[in-house]
Amino acid sequence: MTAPRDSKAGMHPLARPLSGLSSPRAGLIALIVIAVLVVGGFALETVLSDGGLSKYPEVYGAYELLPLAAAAVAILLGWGLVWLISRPGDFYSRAAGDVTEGQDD
Amino acid sequence: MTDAVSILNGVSPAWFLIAAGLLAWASPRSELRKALMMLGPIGALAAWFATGETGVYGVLDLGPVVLETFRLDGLSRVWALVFILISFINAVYALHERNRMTDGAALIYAGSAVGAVFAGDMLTLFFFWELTALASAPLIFAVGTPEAQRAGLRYLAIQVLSGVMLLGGAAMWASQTGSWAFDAIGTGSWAGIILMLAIGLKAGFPLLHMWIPDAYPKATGVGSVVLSAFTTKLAIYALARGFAGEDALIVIGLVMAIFPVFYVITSNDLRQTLAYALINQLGFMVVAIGVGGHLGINGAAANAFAGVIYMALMFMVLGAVLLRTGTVKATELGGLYKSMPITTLFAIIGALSVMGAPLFSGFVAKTLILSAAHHEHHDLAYTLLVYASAGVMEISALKVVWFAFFGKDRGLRVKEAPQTMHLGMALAAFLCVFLGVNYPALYGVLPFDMDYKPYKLASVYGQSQLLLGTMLVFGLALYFKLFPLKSDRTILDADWLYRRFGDASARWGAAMGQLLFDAIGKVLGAFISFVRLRLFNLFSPAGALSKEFPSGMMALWTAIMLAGVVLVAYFSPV
Amino acid sequence: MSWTPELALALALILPLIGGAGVLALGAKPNLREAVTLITAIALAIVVAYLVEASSGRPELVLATLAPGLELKFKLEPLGAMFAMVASGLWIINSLYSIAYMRGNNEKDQTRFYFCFTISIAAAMGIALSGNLLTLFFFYEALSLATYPLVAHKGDAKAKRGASIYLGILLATSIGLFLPGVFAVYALTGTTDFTVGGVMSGVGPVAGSVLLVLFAFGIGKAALMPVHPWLPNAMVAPTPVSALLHAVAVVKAGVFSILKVVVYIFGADYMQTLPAADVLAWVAGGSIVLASVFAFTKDNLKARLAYSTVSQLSYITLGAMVASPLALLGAALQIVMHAYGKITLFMTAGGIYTGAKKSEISQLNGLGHYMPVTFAAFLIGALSIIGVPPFGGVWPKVFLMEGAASGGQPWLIVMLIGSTLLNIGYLLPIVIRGFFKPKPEPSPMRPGQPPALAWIAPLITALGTVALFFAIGPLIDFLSPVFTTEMTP
Amino acid sequence: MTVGQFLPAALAAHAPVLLVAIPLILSAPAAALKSGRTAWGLAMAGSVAAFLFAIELFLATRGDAPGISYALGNWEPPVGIEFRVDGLNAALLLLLTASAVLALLFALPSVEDEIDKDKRSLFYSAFLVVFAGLAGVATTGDAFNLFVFLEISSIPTYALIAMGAGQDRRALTSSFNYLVMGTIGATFFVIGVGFLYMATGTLNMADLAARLSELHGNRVVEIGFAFILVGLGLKAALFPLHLWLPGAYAYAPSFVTTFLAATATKVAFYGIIRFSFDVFSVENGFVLNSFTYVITPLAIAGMIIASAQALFQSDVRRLLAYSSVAQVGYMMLGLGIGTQAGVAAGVLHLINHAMMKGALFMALGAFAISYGVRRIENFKGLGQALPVTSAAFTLGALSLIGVPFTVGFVSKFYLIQAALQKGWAFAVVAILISSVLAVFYCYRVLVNLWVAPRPDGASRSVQRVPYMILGPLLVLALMNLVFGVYAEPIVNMAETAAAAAFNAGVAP
Repeated sequence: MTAPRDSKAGMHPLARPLSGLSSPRAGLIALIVIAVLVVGGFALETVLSDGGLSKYPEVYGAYELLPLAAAAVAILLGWGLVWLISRPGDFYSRAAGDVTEGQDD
Repeated sequence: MTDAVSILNGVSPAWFLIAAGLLAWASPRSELRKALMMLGPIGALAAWFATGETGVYGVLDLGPVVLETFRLDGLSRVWALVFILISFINAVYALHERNRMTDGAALIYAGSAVGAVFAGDMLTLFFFWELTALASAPLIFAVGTPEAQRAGLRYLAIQVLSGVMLLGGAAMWASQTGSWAFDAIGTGSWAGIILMLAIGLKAGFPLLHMWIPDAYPKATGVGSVVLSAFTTKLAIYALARGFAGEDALIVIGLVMAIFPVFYVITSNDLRQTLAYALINQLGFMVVAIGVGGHLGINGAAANAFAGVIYMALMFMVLGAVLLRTGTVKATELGGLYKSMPITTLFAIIGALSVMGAPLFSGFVAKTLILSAAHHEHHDLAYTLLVYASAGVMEISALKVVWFAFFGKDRGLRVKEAPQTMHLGMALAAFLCVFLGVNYPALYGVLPFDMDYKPYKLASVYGQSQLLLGTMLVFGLALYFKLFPLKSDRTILDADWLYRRFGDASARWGAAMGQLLFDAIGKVLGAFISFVRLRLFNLFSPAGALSKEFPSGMMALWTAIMLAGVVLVAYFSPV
Repeated sequence: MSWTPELALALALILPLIGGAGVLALGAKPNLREAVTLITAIALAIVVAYLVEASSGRPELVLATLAPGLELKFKLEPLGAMFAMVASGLWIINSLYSIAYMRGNNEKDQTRFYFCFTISIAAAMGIALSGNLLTLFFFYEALSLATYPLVAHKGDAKAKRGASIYLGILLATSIGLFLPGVFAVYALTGTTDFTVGGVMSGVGPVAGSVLLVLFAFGIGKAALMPVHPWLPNAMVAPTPVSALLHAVAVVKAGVFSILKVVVYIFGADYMQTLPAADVLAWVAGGSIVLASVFAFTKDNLKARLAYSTVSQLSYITLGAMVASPLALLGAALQIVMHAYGKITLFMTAGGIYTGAKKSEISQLNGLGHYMPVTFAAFLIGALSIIGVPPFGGVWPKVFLMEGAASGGQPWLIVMLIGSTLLNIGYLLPIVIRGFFKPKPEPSPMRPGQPPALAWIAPLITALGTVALFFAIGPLIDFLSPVFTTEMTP
Repeated sequence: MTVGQFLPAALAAHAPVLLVAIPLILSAPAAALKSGRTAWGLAMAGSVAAFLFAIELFLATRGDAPGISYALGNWEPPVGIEFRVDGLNAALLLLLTASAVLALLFALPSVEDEIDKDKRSLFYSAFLVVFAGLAGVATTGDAFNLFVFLEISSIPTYALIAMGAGQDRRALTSSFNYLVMGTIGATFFVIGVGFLYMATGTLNMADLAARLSELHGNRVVEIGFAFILVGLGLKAALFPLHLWLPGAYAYAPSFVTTFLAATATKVAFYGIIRFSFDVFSVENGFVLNSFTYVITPLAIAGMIIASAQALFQSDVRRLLAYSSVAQVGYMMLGLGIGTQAGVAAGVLHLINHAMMKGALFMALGAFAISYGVRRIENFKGLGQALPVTSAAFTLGALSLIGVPFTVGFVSKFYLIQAALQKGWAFAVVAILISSVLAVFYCYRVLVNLWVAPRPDGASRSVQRVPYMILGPLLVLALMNLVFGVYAEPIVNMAETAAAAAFNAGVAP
C-alpha cells in the first residue's frame, strides 16, 4: 500500500482527474509558467511602449516589479516579525483570562 | 405582483429580518427556523424593491424623541441590498446547522445592520448599532469553549463601547447643533472626532482593529460568515455618510491597507488571515471615503458590495473546511482539493475575486478606488494601495487556497461539504462572477451615476501583471521554503494592549487597590478599637468617669464650680 | 367624604400602615397575611395611579405646623408621583415574589418581615409625597429604621454586623450632615418647602456649595462614594428586601431626595453658579467607575449587584449635579429604568438561590439549562442596566449624555462610557456562565424549587424594561414640566 | 386676677396653697394606714386634686395674664410668705402634677411588685411629701421658703430611693450618696439666700428682684448668686454635679425613678430660671457671664460626656440616667444662651424631656414587672413578647434621639434656632454630636429589643403588662408623638414661661 494510492482511495470523484496536481513537479511547472508570463509581460510592456500598457501613462507601469519587491519584502520581514511578536499558542490563556473567569475550571 | 409588493412601500426591510429572527428564537423546530431564515430576507428584499422613492419612512414618534427608522437614499440602498442578499445566502449556507441561538441571532444581526443603514438620525443609528453588537455576540458564544466565551465578551465589550461612544459623540453633536440628524459630520469638533472614533472602532481603524482578528477566528463556522459581512461594512457606510472627503481617512485607510501584510503572512489560523485581509480591504474603502467625491464614494460602495460577497464566500469556504476537518490551521491542512473539489472551486473563485482578477467582482470594484485616488492626484496613496493589494489581498487569498486545498497533503480524507453549503457558496460565487462580468449591474445600484468602464486594456493588463507577479513571489517563497509559518503560535497584535498589558495593569491596580483598602481598613479598625477601648475605659460602668464617687469628690466639684462662678462674676463688668 | 387628591395623598400614606396592622393582626394565618399584603399593595398602586393623574394640579396637604415654614406637609408633583408609582407598582410584583422566596427558603419571623415591609413602603410613600425638607427627612429616617429589622432578618452575627453598618452609616450621615443641611436651609431662607425654581437664590455660592456637599453626602441612601458601604452590607438581608428596598425603594429614596433637593431647593439655575456642583459631578462620575470596578471583584452575586447599584445610583447624582434640563430628565428616568432592571436582577438572584442554593457566581455554571426563564430575565435586566436598546435602561444614558454635553461637562460622558463597558464585563459573564457552560450533572436543583412565582415575577419586570423603552414618550411628557417650564419660573 | 375659670371660685381663689397643702396633709393619714391600696388612693386623690388646681392656675396665667400672688395666711408680702404663680411655674406645676397622676397610675402594680407590703403605705406617704415639697418649690415666691420646700421634697426622696434596697442593696449607698450631696446642694442654696438677705434684707423674690436691680456691683450679691446657682445646679444634676443621679435613678424603685426623672431635676431647673432671670437678671453682667462661661461649657460637656457614658452602660436604667444628665445639658444650654428664645427652648425641652423620660422609665418598669430584666442583653426578643410596651419604649427613644415629629425634635429645633440666633454654631455642633451619640445608645437597646432573637434559654414566662401601666405609658408615649406634630400648645407654654421669667411675672 503506497501513500498516493491510499490517498487516491479517499478522493472525491470529481477530484480524481486532478490528482496529479499534488506532485512536486506540477508545482514547479506552474511556477515556471508563471515566471515566464511575468517576464514576458514585463518585456512586452518595455518593448511595446513606455508605460503605455499600464493603467496610467504618468505612472510607471512595471506592476510586476512592485509586487515582486513588495511581496518579497513582506515575506522576508515576516521572519523578523515572527521572531519579534509571536508567542506560544497558549500565551493568552496562560494568564488566567478575564478577572471574572479566573476562579473556575 | 406589483400591487402585492406595493403594500410594502415605506416599510423598512429591517423589520422583516428582525421579526423573522425573533420568531426563529421562539420556534423550537429547526425546519421552521430554516424557513424563517429564508423568508425573512425574501420579505426584506421585497420591501427593498417596493419602496421606490427615496425619502424618509417609518418615522417612529416616541413623544419628544422622533426616530427616523427608514431613510431611503442612494447611499443606504446599496448597503441594505447587499446585507439582505448576504443574509439570504447565509440562510442557504446554514441550512444544515441546527442551532436555535445562532439562527435567530444571524437574522436579527442582519436586520439591525439593515436598520442601522436606514437610520435617519443618530439615535436610531445608535439603537441599531448596539443591536448589531448584541445580536452578533451569540455567534461567538455559541462555540461554547471558555476561550470563545472570553473572546466573545471582549468582542461584545468593544462593540458596545463603539455604540456608547457613538451615543456620546452624538449627544455632544446634538447639544451643539440641536439636531440628532445623521448627515455629514466632519472632524471639525470634538463631537465629530468622537463619532469618527466610535465608527472607526467598528471599521477597524489601526489600533482599534484588534477585535477583528481576535473574534472572527473564534466564531462558529457559520457565524464568521455573518460577522465578516455586517459590522465592519456598516461602519464603512457610517463613515461614508458622515465623513466623506476627510483627508485624515486617507492616511488611516492606507495604514489599514498596509500593516496587515505582516500578519497575513505570519498568521497560521486561516480565518485570522482572512480577518487581516478584511482589514486591508476596509482600508481600501476608508481611503476611498477619504478621497471622497462621487467616484470615491461609489468606489467605497462598490467595494463594500463586492467585498461583502467575496469575503463571505471565503469565510464560507473555510466554514466548510472547519465543519469537515475541525480546523483551519494552515499547518494542519493541505491537499483538501482531493476530497473537497467543489469547495476548492468556490475557494478559487473567491480568491480570484479577492485578488481582483479581471472578470471577477473584486476587479470592477477595486479599479474604481484606484481611479478615484488617481483622479484626485493622491499619487502616493495610489502607489501604496497597489502595493497593499499585492502584499495583502493577494497573498492572503493565495495562502488560503494553497494551504488548505493544495500544498502538502496531510492525508485528510473527509466528506465533501453538505449540498446546502455548496448551494450557499454557489450563490456567492455566482454573484462574484456575475458582478465581475456584468459590471453595469453593480454600478447601477451605486449611489451616484457615473460613466465608467473598468475593462480597459491598461487596467486589465496591469492587474494581470500584478497578479502574476505576486503569484510568482508566493510560489518562489514556497519553493524555497521561505514562508514563515509556525504551528501553535500566537501572534501579538494591538489586542495585547488590553489582553495582556491592560489586563495585567488592571490586576495590578486591583491588587494594589485591595492592599490599600485593606491597609486603610486595618488602620481605621485599629484606630477605632483603640478609641473604643479608651472611651470604654473612660465611660463604662467600671470606667474612670463612672466610679461610684465618694461624696467628697462631689463636694470638690461643687467647690470648683462655685469658685468658677465667683471668678466669672468677679471679673464681669457691672 | 368626596374623593379628592388630598384624600388620596393621605390614603397613600395611611394604606400601607393599615396593611401593616393587618399583617400584624393576621400573623398566625400566613395565607391571609400574605393576602393582606397583596391587597394593600394593589390598593396602594391604584391610589398612586390616581395621584399620578392628579399630580399636575399639585395638591398639598399640611398636617401640622412646627414653626412657620416648618410643617408636616405633603405636596404632589410629577417627580414624587413617579417615584411613588415605581415603588408601589413594583411592590405588588415583589410581594408575589416575597411569598415564593420566603416560603421557598423557610424563613423565620415572616410576620415581622411583612410588617416592616409595609412600614418601609409607607415611609417611601412619605418621601415621595413630602412637601418640604423636614417631612422628607422624617420619612427618610423612618425608612432607615423600618428597614433595619429587614436587613438584620437572619439574626446571625453576620446579619447583625451588616445591619449595624447599614444603620450606622445611614443615621450618622443623615444626622451629621443631612439634618444640619435642613437646618441651614431653614436658617438661611426661612423655609424648607419644595418650591419651583428653588429657594436658595439669595444665598452666596460658597454657602450654597457647602450645603450641596452636606446634602450630597448626608443623603447617604444615594450611596455616593465614599458613603456607599452600607449598601453592600445591606445584602445580608433576604433577597426580596434587596430587590425592592435596596434596588428600588431605599436607594431610590436617596437619589430621589437628591434630585428633589436640587430641583426644588437649589433650583437648576442656582446650581449652575455653584462650584461644588461641578466637583460633585466628578465625584459621582468617579463613583460610577470605581463601584463598577469593585463589582468586578465580587464573586457573590448579590454583592456584585450591590456595587452595580452603587454605580448606577451615581448616574442620578451625576445628572442632578450637572443640573441641565436634559441631565435632570435623564436622572429622573434612571430612577425608573434602573428600578426595573435591578429588581429583575435581584429577583433572579433570589430565584437562583431558592432554586439551587447558589449564591456565588462561580457556582452558576450551566444553571441556565435548568432555569432558562430566570437566566433570560437576568439577561434582559442586565442589558437594561448596561443600557442597550430595546430596553428602558438606554434612555437615561441618552439623556444624561446629551445633558452632560449641553451642561458644559462633556467629559463626564467618558465616565458613562467606561461604566457601560464595566457593566458588560461584570454582568454578562454571569449569563454566559449560565447558558454556555456545560449542564451540571446531577441536577443541583432542590426538588420543587424555585416556585413558579420566583421566576414569573422577574419575567414581568424584565418585560417591563422592554415596555418602558417604548413608553418613553408618555413618561417624558409627564416629567418634562418639572425640567422645562418650571426650571426657570 | 382671673380666678374661677375652671374650678369653683372659692376653691380657685386658694388654688396655689391648696395645691401644696392637700398632698402634704394627706401624707399623714397615708402613713397611718395599713393598706397600701388605700394609701395609694389617698395619694391619687391628692395628686388629682393638685392636677386640677394646676390646670386652674395654668388657665389663669395663660398668655398675657399677670401672675397670681397669694399671701399665705393673709400676711402681705414681703413680710409674709407669698405663693406666686405665673406663666413659668404654672407650666411646671401642670407638668409636675400631670406626671404625678400618670406615675401614680403606674405605681399601683409597680409598687406591689417591688415594695414590701408593710412599707407600702409609708411609701405613698413619703411620695405625697415629696410631691408637696416639689409643688411648694414651684409655687413659693419666697426664697427661704423655697429652701424649706426643697428640703421637704429631698428628705423623703432619700427614703424612697432607699426603698429600692428590696431589689438591689446598692440602693442604700446610692441613697446615702444622694443624701450627702443633696444636702450639700441645699446648704449651698441656703447660704446663697443668706447672702442675698444680707445684701437686701428681704427674702421675698419679687422684693429681692426689685432691690437687686439697684445693687450694682455688690460682691455679696454676686457671691450669693454663685452659691444659689451651684446649689440648684447640683439638685438639677448639672454636669459635673450629677454624680448622685445615676445611682439614685438606677436603684430606686421603678415608680420613684419614673416620677423623679420627670420632675425632681425639673423643679431645681425651674429654681435656676427663677433666680437667674427673674430674681437676678441677665442684664447683670455676672449672671450672663456665668451662663456664658460656666454653664454653657458645662452643659455642652454634659451633653457629650454623659451621652458617651450612656453609650457604654449595660444597665438600661443607668443608661437612661446618664442620658438624663445629657438632657439636662440641653436645658442648661438653653439657659446658657441667655436669651428669651434660649430660655424658652430650655423650658420646652424640660417639658418634653419629662414626656420622653417618663415614657422610657415607665416602659422599663413594665419590662421589670413582666419580665424582670434591666440589663440590655436581657432585652433580646422582648419586642415580640411585649410589642406594645416595646413600641412605647421605642417612641420614647426616638423622641430622645430627636427624630422629627416627636417632641425631642421640636425642642432641639428651637434650641438650635436659639443658638443660631445668638451665632453659636459650636452649640449646634454639640447638639448634633450628642444626638448622634443618643442614636447609638438608643440603638443598642432597640436592636436588642426588636431584632435580636430571644435566647433559647429564656423559658421564663412573660407576664402580661397590667393595664394600669399600659394606660399611662401609652398616654405618655403618644404625647411624644402628638405634641411632636402639634407642637403649638407646648411651644406656647414654653414661650409664655420664658416671657414670664424675663418680664418679672408679678407686678409688685
